[in-house]
Amino acid sequence: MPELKSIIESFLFVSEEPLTLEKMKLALPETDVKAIKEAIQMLKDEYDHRKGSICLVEVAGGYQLRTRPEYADWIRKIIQPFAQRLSPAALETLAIIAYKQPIMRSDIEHIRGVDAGGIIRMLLDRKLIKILGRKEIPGRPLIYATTRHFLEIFGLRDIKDLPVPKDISDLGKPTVEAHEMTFPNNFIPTPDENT
Amino acid sequence: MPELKSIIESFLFVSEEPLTLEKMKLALPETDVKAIKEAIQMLKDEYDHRKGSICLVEVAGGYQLRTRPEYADWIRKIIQPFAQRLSPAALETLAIIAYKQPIMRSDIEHIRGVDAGGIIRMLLDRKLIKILGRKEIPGRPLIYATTRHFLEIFGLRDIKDLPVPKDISDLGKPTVEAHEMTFPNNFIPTPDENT
Amino acid sequence: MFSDIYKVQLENIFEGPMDLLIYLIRKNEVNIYDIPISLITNRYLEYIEWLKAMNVDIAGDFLVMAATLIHIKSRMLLPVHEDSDEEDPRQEIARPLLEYLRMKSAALQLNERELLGEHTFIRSPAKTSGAGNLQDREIRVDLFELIQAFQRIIDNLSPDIAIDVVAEKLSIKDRMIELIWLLKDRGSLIFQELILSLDGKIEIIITFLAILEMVKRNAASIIQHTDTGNITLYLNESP
Repeated sequence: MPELKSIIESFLFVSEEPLTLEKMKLALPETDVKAIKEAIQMLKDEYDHRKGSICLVEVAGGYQLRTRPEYADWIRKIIQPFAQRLSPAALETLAIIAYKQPIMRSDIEHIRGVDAGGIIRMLLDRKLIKILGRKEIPGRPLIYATTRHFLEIFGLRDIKDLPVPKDISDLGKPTVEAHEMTFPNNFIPTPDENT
Repeated sequence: MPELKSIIESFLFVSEEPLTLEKMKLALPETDVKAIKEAIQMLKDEYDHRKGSICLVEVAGGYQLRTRPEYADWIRKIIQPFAQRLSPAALETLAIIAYKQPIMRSDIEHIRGVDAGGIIRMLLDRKLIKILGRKEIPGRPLIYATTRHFLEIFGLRDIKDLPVPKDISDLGKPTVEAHEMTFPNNFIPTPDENT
Repeated sequence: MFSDIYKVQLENIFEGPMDLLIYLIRKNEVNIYDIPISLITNRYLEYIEWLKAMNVDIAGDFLVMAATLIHIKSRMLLPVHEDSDEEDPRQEIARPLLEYLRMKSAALQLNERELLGEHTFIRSPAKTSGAGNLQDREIRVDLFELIQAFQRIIDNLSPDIAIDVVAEKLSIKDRMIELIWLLKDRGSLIFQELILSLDGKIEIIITFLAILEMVKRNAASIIQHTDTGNITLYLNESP
């Protein structure tokens, strides 16, 4: 039998999506989870130590081999990602669903102040969100939540791994052009003064 | 700039097919072919030396990262439980049964316009549908309905929770996205067409 | 044609009234916890007027926000008792604004992450890999795909085939007709067996109500066997 570490490496190499501990355990019934975990850690250390282009990350409830960000510019020269972009509006909607899930369409629209139908549909198409079911209130509206694919794309281990949204009360100086409506990152969060 | 060897590794990692020297040269216009070849050899030696599950092979006029043959048996264990997608035909048949249940085979075939026997059997095998009984009409044909397992797969509590096409059309058209962030399509697993 | 151009611009710049409001608050450098409501309301209305003058279609959302602002402004004019615990009317707008800003910051934080497909890449394993035993493989499909599959069928359906999009609802009347039909065929039905053949609570309840209705209308009789306890349903001879 080859080394456990290498077997796990081969698993990760052929997996289409982040591989969970449970799935590895199923494929290795005679190995205990603790040993699998240790082997994963060893493999991760090895990749880090070797300083190649590949690293082992914990994401979307599992483990995955990925290229290091430093290589992105080079990789884009060899493959042409069909660039599909998320607009600020789509990102905001996605953020609302991520932080407030499970959430109804009307609640999303309440926060953003505009219709969200088209964006919800696009996010469903892109498998970043899913229909979770219906809310037991009159009209039985659909409720939405983010998917595992969302975690995978954004490199999150699980939904608890989401960054804490900052409370922003200082809106900063206005920009000259209305086009630059996006907010600078360096807002200084001030204590909530709500009374 | 990262090491040439690592850049090439990142190329090989993300390429779906064996990567030719010409393609690498195109992505690295300032590096000469000899240096690329040397880097490939170094990388190959490194993989051989390391004795992991991955190796670099020259194949089909190019280079490719592959798992070593010794790992094939192990890999089959992890590939096997992998999620499978339903073919469009199976999905459509399942959709008809889900929305129109209880339903006879002849009605399914009437709607889809093609024989449904094979797909019905497959859906029965996969425990997505069940035989509910016979319809009390001449010939006493079998009638089908979805199962509890179907609800589990789709994360529904009750068949009443099943969204209808109207729920989706109410969302309107998906918004056309044309801003900032790139999401490549080619990394989102595409449905298997070969069920 | 000009109005088309402006329409596009408005949507690009201020996607909704919240965006416009935030822009005005920033432009006038005011504190979101202490919004000078009449200034902001006036600016907001000026902007809407300007848009109207430019012949731009204004979404209803913008007008709703205008009404909200005017309402807050009028409430601010009312005298407030010193010791009143009534909250500042401006909270009605400040709270959602802060929430919106929080979500905007969350969106930015998401955008700053190392995104798969942009900063980091995974292998796309060959599709040929691993046939495996199909029976045991789990199914990866989501509801949206199922609805889309159904939509596809409806779209491709020839016009002579009509199908209801909404799942059929059982009515008591339909159930009665079905039961009468079954009874005519079989002569009698054993209640316990009938219930067992049903799927789901709703169906059982509907069937039960249908039986009660039939008995009430004297269309059927229920007889319980003294030994077995079986309840049998018979069709009454129609007069």
